[in-house]
Amino acid sequence: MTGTTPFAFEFAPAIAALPFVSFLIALAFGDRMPKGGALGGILATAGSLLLSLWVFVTVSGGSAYVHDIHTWTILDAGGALGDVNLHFGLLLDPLSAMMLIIVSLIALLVHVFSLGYMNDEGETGLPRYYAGLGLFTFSMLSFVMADNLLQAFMFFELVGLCSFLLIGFWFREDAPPSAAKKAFLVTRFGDYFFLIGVVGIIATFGTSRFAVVGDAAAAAFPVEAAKVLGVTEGTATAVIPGGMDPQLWFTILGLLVLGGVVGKSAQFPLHTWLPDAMEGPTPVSALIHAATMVAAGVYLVARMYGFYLLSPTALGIIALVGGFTALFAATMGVVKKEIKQVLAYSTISQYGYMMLALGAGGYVAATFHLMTHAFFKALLFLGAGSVIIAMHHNENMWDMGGLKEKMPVTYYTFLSGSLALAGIVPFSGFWSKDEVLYEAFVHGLGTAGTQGTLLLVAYAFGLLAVFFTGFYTFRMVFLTFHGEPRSDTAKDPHGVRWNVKGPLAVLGILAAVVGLVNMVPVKKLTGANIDFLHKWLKGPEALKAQTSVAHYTDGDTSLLHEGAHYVAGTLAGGEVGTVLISAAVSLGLALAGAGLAYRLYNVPEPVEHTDKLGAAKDVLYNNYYQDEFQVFLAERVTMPLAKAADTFDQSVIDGAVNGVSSVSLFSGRRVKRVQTGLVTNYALLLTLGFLVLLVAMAATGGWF
Amino acid sequence: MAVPAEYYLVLSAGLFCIGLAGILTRKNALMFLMSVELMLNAANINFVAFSLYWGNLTGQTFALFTMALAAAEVAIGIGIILVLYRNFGDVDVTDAVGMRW
Amino acid sequence: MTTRPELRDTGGLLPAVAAVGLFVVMAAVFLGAPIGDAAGFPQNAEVANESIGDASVASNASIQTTNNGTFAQVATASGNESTLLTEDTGVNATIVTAGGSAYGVVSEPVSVTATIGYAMFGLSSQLPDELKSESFLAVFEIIDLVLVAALVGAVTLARREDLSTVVTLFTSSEDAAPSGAVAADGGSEPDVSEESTDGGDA
Amino acid sequence: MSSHASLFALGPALYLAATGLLVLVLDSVGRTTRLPFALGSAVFGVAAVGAAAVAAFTGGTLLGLGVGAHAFAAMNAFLVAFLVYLVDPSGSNRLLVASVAVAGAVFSLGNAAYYLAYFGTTSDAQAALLFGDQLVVDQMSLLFMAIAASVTALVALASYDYLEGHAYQAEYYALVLLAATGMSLMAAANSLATVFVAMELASLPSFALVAFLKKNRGSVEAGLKYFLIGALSSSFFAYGISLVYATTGSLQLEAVASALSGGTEFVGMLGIGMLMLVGGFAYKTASVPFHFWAPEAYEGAPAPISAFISSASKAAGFVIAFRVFTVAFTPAGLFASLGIDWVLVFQILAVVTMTLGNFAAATQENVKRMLAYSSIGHAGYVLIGLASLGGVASQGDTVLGASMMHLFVYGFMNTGAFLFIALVEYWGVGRTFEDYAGLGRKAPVACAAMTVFLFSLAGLPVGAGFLSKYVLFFGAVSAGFWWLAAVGAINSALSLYYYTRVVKAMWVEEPNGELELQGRPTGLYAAVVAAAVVTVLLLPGFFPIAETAIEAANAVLPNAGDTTTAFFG
Repeated sequence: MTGTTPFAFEFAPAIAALPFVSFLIALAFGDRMPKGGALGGILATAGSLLLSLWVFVTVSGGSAYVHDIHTWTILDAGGALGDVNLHFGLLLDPLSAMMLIIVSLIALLVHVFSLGYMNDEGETGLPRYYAGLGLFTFSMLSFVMADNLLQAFMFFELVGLCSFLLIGFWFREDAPPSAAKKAFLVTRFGDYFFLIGVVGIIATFGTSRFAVVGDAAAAAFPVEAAKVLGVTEGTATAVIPGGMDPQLWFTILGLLVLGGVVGKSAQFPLHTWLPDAMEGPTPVSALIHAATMVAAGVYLVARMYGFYLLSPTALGIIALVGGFTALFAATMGVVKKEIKQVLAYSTISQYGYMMLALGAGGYVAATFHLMTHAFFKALLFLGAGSVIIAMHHNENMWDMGGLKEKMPVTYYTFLSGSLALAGIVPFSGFWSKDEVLYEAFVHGLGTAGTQGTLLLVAYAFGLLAVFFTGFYTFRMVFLTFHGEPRSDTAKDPHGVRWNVKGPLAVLGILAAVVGLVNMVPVKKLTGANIDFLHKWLKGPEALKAQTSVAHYTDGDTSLLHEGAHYVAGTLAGGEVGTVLISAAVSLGLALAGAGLAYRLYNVPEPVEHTDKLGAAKDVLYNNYYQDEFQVFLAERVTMPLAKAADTFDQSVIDGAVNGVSSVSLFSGRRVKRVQTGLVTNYALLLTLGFLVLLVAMAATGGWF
Repeated sequence: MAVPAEYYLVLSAGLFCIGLAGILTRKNALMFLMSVELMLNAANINFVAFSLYWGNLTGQTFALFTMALAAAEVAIGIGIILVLYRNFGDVDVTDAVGMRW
Repeated sequence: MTTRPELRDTGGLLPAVAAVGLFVVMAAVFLGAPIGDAAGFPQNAEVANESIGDASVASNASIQTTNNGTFAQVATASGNESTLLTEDTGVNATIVTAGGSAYGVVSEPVSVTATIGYAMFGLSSQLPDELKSESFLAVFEIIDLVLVAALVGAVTLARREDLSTVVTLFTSSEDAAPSGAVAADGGSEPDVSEESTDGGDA
Repeated sequence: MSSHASLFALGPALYLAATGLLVLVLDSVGRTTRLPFALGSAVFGVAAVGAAAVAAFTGGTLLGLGVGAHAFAAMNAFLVAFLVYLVDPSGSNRLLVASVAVAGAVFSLGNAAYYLAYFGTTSDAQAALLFGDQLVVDQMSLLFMAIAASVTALVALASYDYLEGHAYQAEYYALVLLAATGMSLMAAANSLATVFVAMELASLPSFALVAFLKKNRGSVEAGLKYFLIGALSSSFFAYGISLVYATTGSLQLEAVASALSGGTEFVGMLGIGMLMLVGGFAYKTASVPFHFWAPEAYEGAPAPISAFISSASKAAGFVIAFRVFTVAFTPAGLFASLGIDWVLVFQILAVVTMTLGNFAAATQENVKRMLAYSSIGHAGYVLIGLASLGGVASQGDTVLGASMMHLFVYGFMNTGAFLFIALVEYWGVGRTFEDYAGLGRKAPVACAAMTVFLFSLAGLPVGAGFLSKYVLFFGAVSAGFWWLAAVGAINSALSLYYYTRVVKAMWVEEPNGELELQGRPTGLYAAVVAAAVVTVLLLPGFFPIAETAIEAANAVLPNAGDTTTAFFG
């Protein structure tokens, strides 16, 4: 780092610390405070938001910040692996600065909304709730700022813990604790791989830093990996086990870390926890799905994107998993009855898009979609929360209808979010989703061989999912807000107050306009330099020398070609033509889906057309029997194996262990009998022991 | 004519083992102390004899200190034997067998 | 008071085996060691050594003692040349030749006792070259502390207290049944009430 | 100290000694009627010192210095005898005496830490050779002086409450401090002469301290056994020294090494001598077959004294073993080729010691005695440091350093565990595992501390015992002795069993009958909690200790490579 540290960065730790303080306060004094600790949380997240904005402004001034708070050296100098230093540090660059704003803003809005959803509804246990929110926000903000993988892992785990606590908030009921356990265990399953990956990366590179500090004084693993592969110049020290091909080893490491991502970001096949997680309070769902836990996985891939870019195989897998998840989840969303269930599957589907973008080399596209999705999905969840308040906590869409007139603020904001989600121009979702698909398309076209084919397949999945997205989104909108009320509560819904409408309004506007920060198609068509996000994430030149950000943002130049071997291709009409075709196809599909929904459900008395799907509906409704399959795996495969192992353990291992311990204790009892208590015997035994040693030594050493 | 050094060694070894035998067979704590003195003095014989053998005074000087140490050891020993006597009514080292195994 | 030599342990042979065995091993080793003649202590130590000329002058040289000291005097054609050997008088001085030169050498008897004293106090500058010793000043000081400790310890242990003072908190041996169980840490066997003051006798 | 060796380098030991004497003086001057006697004997003693000094510096032929020297020592002893005589057994000034003792130990610790920091930060720092090379102050000395001083401080702190209502308080602290002086000097001893007398200085007060509860049969029996085995062992040790002297004509360690550098004709004599030296070390460190005193002495002694001799005294025994065998009898390969394979001896002792200690501990019913046996087991672990020296030479510093690290950590965790026993004895709870049942609910803080100690002793990562044991076994493996590490690991697993029994009793089991704890002994609590805090803090703060220990090992090992070793693979 050169020069003096900008003032804002000195305060950066406070961004995470403030919610932590609110957590402590809510925990300790929450029951004695008005609103059960909500005000503290609101103040803290508002503070975090302000500081994040300050950091954002400072970063846009051209500085980045990598700072070690504490270093713990484990390997001695000159050791076989070089220095291994474990850090606690901060990394503030455009990516994290942007993410900080998203997280703190949504956390703030969720806190405010919770006043309406929790306090006004007379929930008990509010201090626990707000403490959980505070800790959750703290964990996510710390995760975002982590400058190395180990630290990221720790907060990743903490995020998981918080989700467990909050999903299971209503622990006295049956479903929430079970959902919380499921969320915890399924994501933990992925985290095992992640942990192995972290250890592997540290063992390989001696560091798990994301970014280089200063003049390469401390190495960063993506940079080192690039040097090892010869993608960038320089000598690197890395220990590859067993003389393995570095490329293969890095792919393995990347996929191990990806295990954690797949779990947290609810990608196939570890997505099953997420729909169940709807058992948590709705504001928590908004937080989890929009800004924290689920986003953490995608953010992690983006954070260490320089590393993934070195492995075409890993990228291909990411793209395929993402594309498949996008389609897969979208089809399931089509038949759900509960409003939050639809949103849950749409979340899975949308994160699939982000993964698709990352796999297709669209770093900016993925980040862009992460941002827009954060806003419109938070909006949709909060809107759903508002509806649920109105419906006295009945979530079944078939009991709703006609709410449009009763709650206009909710309706119009929800509509804004829905348009964004469906990807209708000019709402934010259109721009980001279009860019995702565009990246996949052009790289699929241009890249030769299996890689290209893989990307095109993933693109096809994603494209198809656009149609389903449009359909289920508007099916939800029409069923909820249009037509005639289908139940008594829908005729006379419960009112909501400012604390619900406020956040909705903010997010509604954001969902509509935030896409304008990165209108790439418009740029391509008109040549206007309006791809602000691209510029922002690329950062100024000075910054590239400081951090390894260069590795991400030079995506369409060096690393994307050298590492991932991606080449952009175009259709017949050149770049402009390709852009137009891509945008037109995706918009057309979205409109087609929405139109179908309009036809089927925007009627006074909608019926469950999904019944016409017959057996397919059952399959979809039961989530392709995913849960059943996993239960089957658990009961029929794992259990017998476990039982066999248990039998083996009980009889053979335990037998051996017990045998050893019995022998130990028995011989222990024997051994201690030597200690007769008679000091003369001690002297004798001592002398004899000495004599035996002496004679043995004399005999072997030839002393005579 | 000087006495060969190995004779001193055998003498000291004998003295050492006599002391050792005393420790191994005597039950009287005072006898125990005396036997320890014998063993320490066996070491002193070596020191003095090899002081002459090597022609330096290190051994002789150290032998003096060993004697002083022996005196200190006896002082503590007598103290412990006194409390032993007060507690067990005897100076028999084989009486104190309250702790074992 | 036990004075009998026998061991309570019935296996009476083992101690003998141990002691005699050790002696046999040690004696065998010692007698097999190739120990040569002792270097011995020097009788005299050289305190001065002055060259007085070629070896040829030795026949003409003699030791002279005046009030000013001891001299080696060489009678030459031009007269007597005197070389001061030492300012002391009444020392043991001789003329020796070695390596083609003649020397006047003064030596004095080495006192082993005095040298031990020097060694004890680490006065290595006082030690004669012929009879070296390691410095024992550190050992001396440590022994000093050892004696202090031994005295403190011995007096502490040996002293008898008046039973009316605080030490009544102790389990008194006079009160305890001679065959009573031993409470190792001052704790008690549960059934012996006198020994019920527990740990640390507090 | 880089160039000028001064007496100040011995500061840690001198502080302890001076405090020990000060405690005695303070205790007597408090009584006005006896003040004249005290002052008189002080003057008398000073005069004796002066006379001896005059004799020393005037050449001394007139006085006959052999006599003068004895007079000097005798006068000094006489002085103290007077002081001791004047001491009132009821000991009124408990707080003063205890505070002075703690302060002295803390000063000593600070001094040692200061010099350690000096060594750590000065690149050209040289070891200070004092008193004609008879004492040496280097990093290893200072590290072990720090161990001795910190254990002494904890023990003195805890003794304040433990000794409530006891006579001879001043003598108690003086003996503890003088023994600690002996241990510090053992750390600095650079000649078999100083090794021997320093060892006696550590031993003799310990004998008296173990028997300190004069009217408690257990304590007296423990003192007797400790003394008898100690006297026998020191005879072995003295005889061993005499044989080494017979072989080499020197006592000073470097001189012994240079005399042996070309081999020796007296292999058998040297072999017996070295084996007897091993015996002396084995006694001091409670290693097989000279360990027999240990279970009884630790069980019978007042619990703070058990802590003291099982931690500090053991560490001191190891430091002289390290010093003697790495400085005088080195390189190990030379002696193996001579036919005196001392590395093999230590390997045998290590395996037998850790196995016997842990196996015997596993079957104990008395917690204090269990800790006593576990302490023997730990001596076995530490012996790995010497037992692995014959292997890969460049790894020697890691494994020897690891032994020092373990002793350092052990100084806190084992002391803490025994001080917890002291606390329990103070409350009058019984001694068996059953008696500890339910203690966790009555005294959660102390029991939490005890849990930390026990798990750290077992090698679980709640305390630094985990890291030191890990480095030790890792070092043994990298030195080529994987089987030593394997035996150690098996024994550690076994040790977890009996340590867990205590934890289980404290936290899980229901108390049988009423469990009432009388009083909150501040000093004992402070000592236990302090030891626990340090044990835990050494886990993140382990690196400086490891670095110091490895540098210390590097300084005494001639063959250790320049490469400091990676001890985390």
